[in-house]
Amino acid sequence: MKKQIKDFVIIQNQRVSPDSFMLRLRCFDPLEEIKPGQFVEILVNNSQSTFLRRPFSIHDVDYKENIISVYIKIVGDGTRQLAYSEEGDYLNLVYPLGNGFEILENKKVLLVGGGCGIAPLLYLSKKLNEANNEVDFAFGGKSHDDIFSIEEFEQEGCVSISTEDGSFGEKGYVTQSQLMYQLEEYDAVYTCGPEPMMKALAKLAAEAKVECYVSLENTMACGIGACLCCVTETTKGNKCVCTEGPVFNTKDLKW
Amino acid sequence: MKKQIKDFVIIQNQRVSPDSFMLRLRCFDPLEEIKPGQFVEILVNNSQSTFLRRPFSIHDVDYKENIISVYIKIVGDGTRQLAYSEEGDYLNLVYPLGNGFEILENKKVLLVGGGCGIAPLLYLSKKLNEANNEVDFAFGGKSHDDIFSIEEFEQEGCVSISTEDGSFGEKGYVTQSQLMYQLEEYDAVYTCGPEPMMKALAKLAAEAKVECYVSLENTMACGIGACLCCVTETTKGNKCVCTEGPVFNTKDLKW
Amino acid sequence: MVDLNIKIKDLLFKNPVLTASGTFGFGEEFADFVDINNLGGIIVKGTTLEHREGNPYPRMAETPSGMLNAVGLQNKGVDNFINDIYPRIKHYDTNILVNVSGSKIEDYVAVVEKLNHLDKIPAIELNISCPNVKEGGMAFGTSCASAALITKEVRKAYNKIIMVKLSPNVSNIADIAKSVEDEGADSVSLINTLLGMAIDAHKRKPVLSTFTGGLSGPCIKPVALRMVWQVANRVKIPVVGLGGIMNPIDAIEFLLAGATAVQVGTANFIDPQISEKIVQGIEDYLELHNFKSVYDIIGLINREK
Amino acid sequence: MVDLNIKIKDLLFKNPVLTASGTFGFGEEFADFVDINNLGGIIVKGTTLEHREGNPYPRMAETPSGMLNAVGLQNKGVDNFINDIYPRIKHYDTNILVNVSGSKIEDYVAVVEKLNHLDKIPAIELNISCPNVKEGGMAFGTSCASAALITKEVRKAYNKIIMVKLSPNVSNIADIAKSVEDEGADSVSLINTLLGMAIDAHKRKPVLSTFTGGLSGPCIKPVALRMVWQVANRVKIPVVGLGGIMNPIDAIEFLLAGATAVQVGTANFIDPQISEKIVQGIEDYLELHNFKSVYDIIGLINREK
Ligand SMILES: Cc1cc2nc3c(=O)[nH]c(=O)nc-3n(C[C@H](O)[C@H](O)[C@H](O)COP(=O)(O)OP(=O)(O)OC[C@H]3O[C@@H](n4cnc5c(N)ncnc54)[C@H](O)[C@@H]3O)c2cc1C
Ligand SMILES: Cc1cc2nc3c(=O)[nH]c(=O)nc-3n(C[C@H](O)[C@H](O)[C@H](O)COP(=O)(O)OP(=O)(O)OC[C@H]3O[C@@H](n4cnc5c(N)ncnc54)[C@H](O)[C@@H]3O)c2cc1C
Ligand SMILES: Cc1cc2nc3c(=O)[nH]c(=O)nc-3n(C[C@H](O)[C@H](O)[C@H](O)COP(=O)(O)O)c2cc1C
Ligand SMILES: Cc1cc2nc3c(=O)[nH]c(=O)nc-3n(C[C@H](O)[C@H](O)[C@H](O)COP(=O)(O)O)c2cc1C
Ligand code: FES
Ligand code: FES
Repeated sequence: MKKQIKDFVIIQNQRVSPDSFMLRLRCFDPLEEIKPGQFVEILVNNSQSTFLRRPFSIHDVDYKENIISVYIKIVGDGTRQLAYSEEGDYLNLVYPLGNGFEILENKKVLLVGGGCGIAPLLYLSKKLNEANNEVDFAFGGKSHDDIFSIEEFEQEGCVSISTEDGSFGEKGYVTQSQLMYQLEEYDAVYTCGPEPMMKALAKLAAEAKVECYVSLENTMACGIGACLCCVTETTKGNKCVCTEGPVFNTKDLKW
Repeated sequence: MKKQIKDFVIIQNQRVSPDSFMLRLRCFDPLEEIKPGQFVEILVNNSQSTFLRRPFSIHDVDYKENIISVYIKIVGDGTRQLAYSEEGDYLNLVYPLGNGFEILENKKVLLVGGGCGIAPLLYLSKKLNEANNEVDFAFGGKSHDDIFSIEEFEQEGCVSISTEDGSFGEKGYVTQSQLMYQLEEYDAVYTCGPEPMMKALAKLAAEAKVECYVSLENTMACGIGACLCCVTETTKGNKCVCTEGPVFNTKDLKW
Repeated sequence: MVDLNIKIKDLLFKNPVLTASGTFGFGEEFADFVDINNLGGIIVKGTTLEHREGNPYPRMAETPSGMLNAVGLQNKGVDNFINDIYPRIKHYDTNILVNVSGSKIEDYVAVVEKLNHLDKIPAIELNISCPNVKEGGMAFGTSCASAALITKEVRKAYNKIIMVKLSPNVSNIADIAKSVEDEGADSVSLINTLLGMAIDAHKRKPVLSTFTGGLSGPCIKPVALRMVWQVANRVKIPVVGLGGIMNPIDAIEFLLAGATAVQVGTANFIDPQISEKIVQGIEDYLELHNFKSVYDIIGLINREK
Repeated sequence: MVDLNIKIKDLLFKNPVLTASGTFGFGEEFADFVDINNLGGIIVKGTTLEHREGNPYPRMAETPSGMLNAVGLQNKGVDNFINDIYPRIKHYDTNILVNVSGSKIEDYVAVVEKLNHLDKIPAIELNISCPNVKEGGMAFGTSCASAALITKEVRKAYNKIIMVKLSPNVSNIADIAKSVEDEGADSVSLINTLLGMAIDAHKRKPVLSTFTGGLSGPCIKPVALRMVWQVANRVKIPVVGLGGIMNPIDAIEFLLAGATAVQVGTANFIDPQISEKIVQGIEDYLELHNFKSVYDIIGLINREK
């Protein structure tokens, strides 16, 4: 699909936890096919300190209603200002960006998400199920507040949860959870979350000889491969996370 | 009264015309005495291009309810953003600023306002009436849209109106209106509006040998006499409009 | 009908809007958003003799009304440009300029010698102002003598249009502009980024891997306008102005200050369609105010003084 | 309890927060908003030998995240300061510094000779960086030789603390800092404003009566931080950092970059209470992160490199 720049209208802004919310954004034109793992760059209106667009993963896509869902955690001025946006407001998006996840077929896969890294995994799991894979989820967060859309995820596969404070699921890091001892059972692991989590998981996956796809969240200026600000080191030199990623096979990364 | 910095709550934001609105702002503490002609500096939230505070005249004061009214014409990003503000929002004000108008006693005075320069004349007229003056008003604007609060003004004195397009009152500039031929009848003229209007009026008043007080609207950075950006040339050198004005007797100005 | 054409020496630009090096890739990155053929020109990413990996991540910091970058001239080298990229982009019906960078004068010369032969590259932009590399880069652009010397050597080796891109990190940019004009530069473009730094107070570390980086965006516009005005009043060759242009009005300010053309940089990141919108906006402005040609407003603030 | 004290030579400041010259009047203008006695110091408006009217209105233009001013050293002269203002402000329990400006070295010397005798003025800030006057001003601050010369002459005439305020409109600010250090400056403060310009595209005229003016506010913070870091790594005398400090975190960034103290300028216009809030914010930060003294974070980004 060609990259687009378009105004979307907010049809829902729902608080998910004290510091996160879900935006449902409707496009006026029919949405063309979006790949799981792709992201959008949102222009933040009316924030004095926010100059650049802000990148967010596509959480879910509803082609019938032309709706994209985006989960946003409030971490600074840009996300705070977006949190104030109201139903009926317009947001300007550049999308769909990035390569997206590779969709295997007829495999058993584990999707591991940490914090807002859980976001891209819903639409991914739907596409994986369509391609006849067996999907399991392992989610981690600091507390219950970081875990969201569980009902939707449970329709796509079996979900296990870890939280650092034990307020939901197992207590501890997701990379220390039960599932990590059975990685060999999977054909591939897909993950998105904080870098330390992804690095730990990449190591476990390598030990278990399982393919591991990670979605990186390097800071970006342009999101379309023009500025070369978002690079990550790979075995083939620096690559742009915004166009040659955000998804990489960990064996290509210099981790 | 000491200068203050305080949050006010918006209790009303009323459209007056397609490009102007009236804000009624309530202070949580009792308002101390404000002089007519004084102004406030409002911090504009959430406007990317507005860095400095914006000065506005005090249109009216309600000491019982602790309410200040401010009339705002939309001319740029700062005023546009303020126009979006809603009842219940807070605005941060530095106030009351400037010297204010001198209040004569037992005199006959003419108050001439052009466009948003009409704003400070309501509270001024109330104070003049309290001091037993006879007050007449002459207002000018491009069109009917520029004239506001007429009912309130009519309670304070006799109002005559000129508009450039003739959509309200006499057609033409206020400085060409009937009243200008009778300036000798007044002991003083008080005026606020576009500089060309005030200069023309100052000339007429000088010819008629009537005291003329003008309220200037030089661009400001600080509003409290610290930056020396807002100066006007006077017979005694450059003076700060924000502290030594905004009101000047025209005989002191190098006009 | 308004005449948007401008000329640098004998090179015609269909309008005065170019895209700034390092902010527009090779044009291709924007093909989904802009009709490249409607631009006055594009200036491709800084190109060096050899392949370069640039600086380590993080390379970017957002700042008030701007950003810092420390990309450090990541590029695949001039041969890759000639063999891989040029064939893909040469069909564009606009002027394609190559931004030439390096650490040593010999390297610059070697690069321009290779570019001489490319039919569809009518001009180079000589980057003597990159603040993000250890050697060369900005160093050439901060003294009159070194700026003159490199211009002289490149002039000998390159027979098409040379635009020299000046550094704003200097005491007197007009003197430097004059010294490159004297050595045969056909145009100067300014400004490159201001050297800046960002610090993360929570981590107590610099944000960029290189500590310092180049500041761009609207925050630098006042400095850029001032320098363009100073330089335009000093040299006779056309001045190309840039720095913080976000919309048509900003671009017009540069023309009024004395620039013959403008470049749009960081703004492309925020609105990938902005370069084309600026062409349109300039046309609209000229029409609205009854100017016949871009040249009618170039340097107008001086003439009306 | 956190120790907020800092020292410049033998002069103690109760905390590292001063207010910048030209942005805080004589302190009195802020008396309704701030308890002046809680500040580390105040630096009063640029003072010259003779009374000056400054530049014509308009003197101010708002810019992205900042402003330009072209006040041009309007002040009533040093005698008026000594006779009228000093008696009114000398009771403040904080360090009052006079910012000294002029067109000729003799004038600077004449001013400081008069200030020598004022008990409650323990230091001067030597302004060799004002971009808004035709003669002198910034010219002194843009070459090592002239900066050294003026420092040397003033040093002979003034026997208390000299802080030299540096111009950012130079190629190498660290060299200039070094040359004033070598001539006996006790401290350097930086940065003064960047020279900029604003144009009104609708009127097709410059906004300022003087065309150019000095840029201040958050837009210049990245440049200021970079320069403070460069200078702090070059000189041994304490560096006072300023440029776009709007809140405690900004101030802490300057300390981390190597500044021993900071000045708050344009921010005073937007929040007249901000200087005192920054004192409090620095204290809170140090406490939160278990630092005992301001000195624990000065230059920390280098130490953790
Ligand atoms: C491809 C991609 C997909 C993303 N998807 C999501 C998503 O689905 N939901 C979501 O909530 N967030 C997502 N993010 C992160 C999101 O973009 C940032 O949280 C957001 O830009 C912060 O903006 P702000 O203005 O609120 O914070 P800022 O004020 O810009 O920053 C606040 C703090 O967060 C840090 N920070 C900001 N951006 C990043 C980053 N990219 N990596 C690490 N630290 C950062 C800053 O250093 C600062 O300390 C994604 C990022 C990328 C690159
Ligand atoms: C003492 C004082 C009292 C004022 N009282 C009122 C009032 O009661 N109601 C009201 O609507 N306005 C009043 N103004 C004017 C008001 O402050 C400006 O209209 C406002 O600051 C514009 O902000 P902005 O961000 O919308 O426009 P900007 O984007 O800042 O400016 C838009 C355009 O207006 C011009 N402009 C802005 N400010 C001024 C100015 N002060 N003088 C001339 N041109 C200017 C700019 O040059 C620009 O062309 C007053 C100004 C002063 C100094
Ligand atoms: C990410 C980035 C990369 C850049 N790379 C180059 C470059 O390779 N060569 C060059 O001459 N200028 C480079 N620049 C500078 C821009 O071309 C331009 O001079 C500067 O950004 C100021 O303009 P702006 O404010 O419109 O962006 C780069 C700027 C940015 C932001
Ligand atoms: C209106 C105004 C007047 C100034 N006057 C002086 C002055 O008289 N002497 C001086 O050394 N600096 C003067 N400055 C510069 C400031 O002291 C300071 O160096 C500069 O504004 C950068 O800091 P800031 O971004 O925090 O404002 C002035 C700045 C402004 C905005
Ligand atoms: S964000 Fe610009 S290249 Fe990736
Ligand atoms: S606005 Fe600063 S002195 Fe008047």
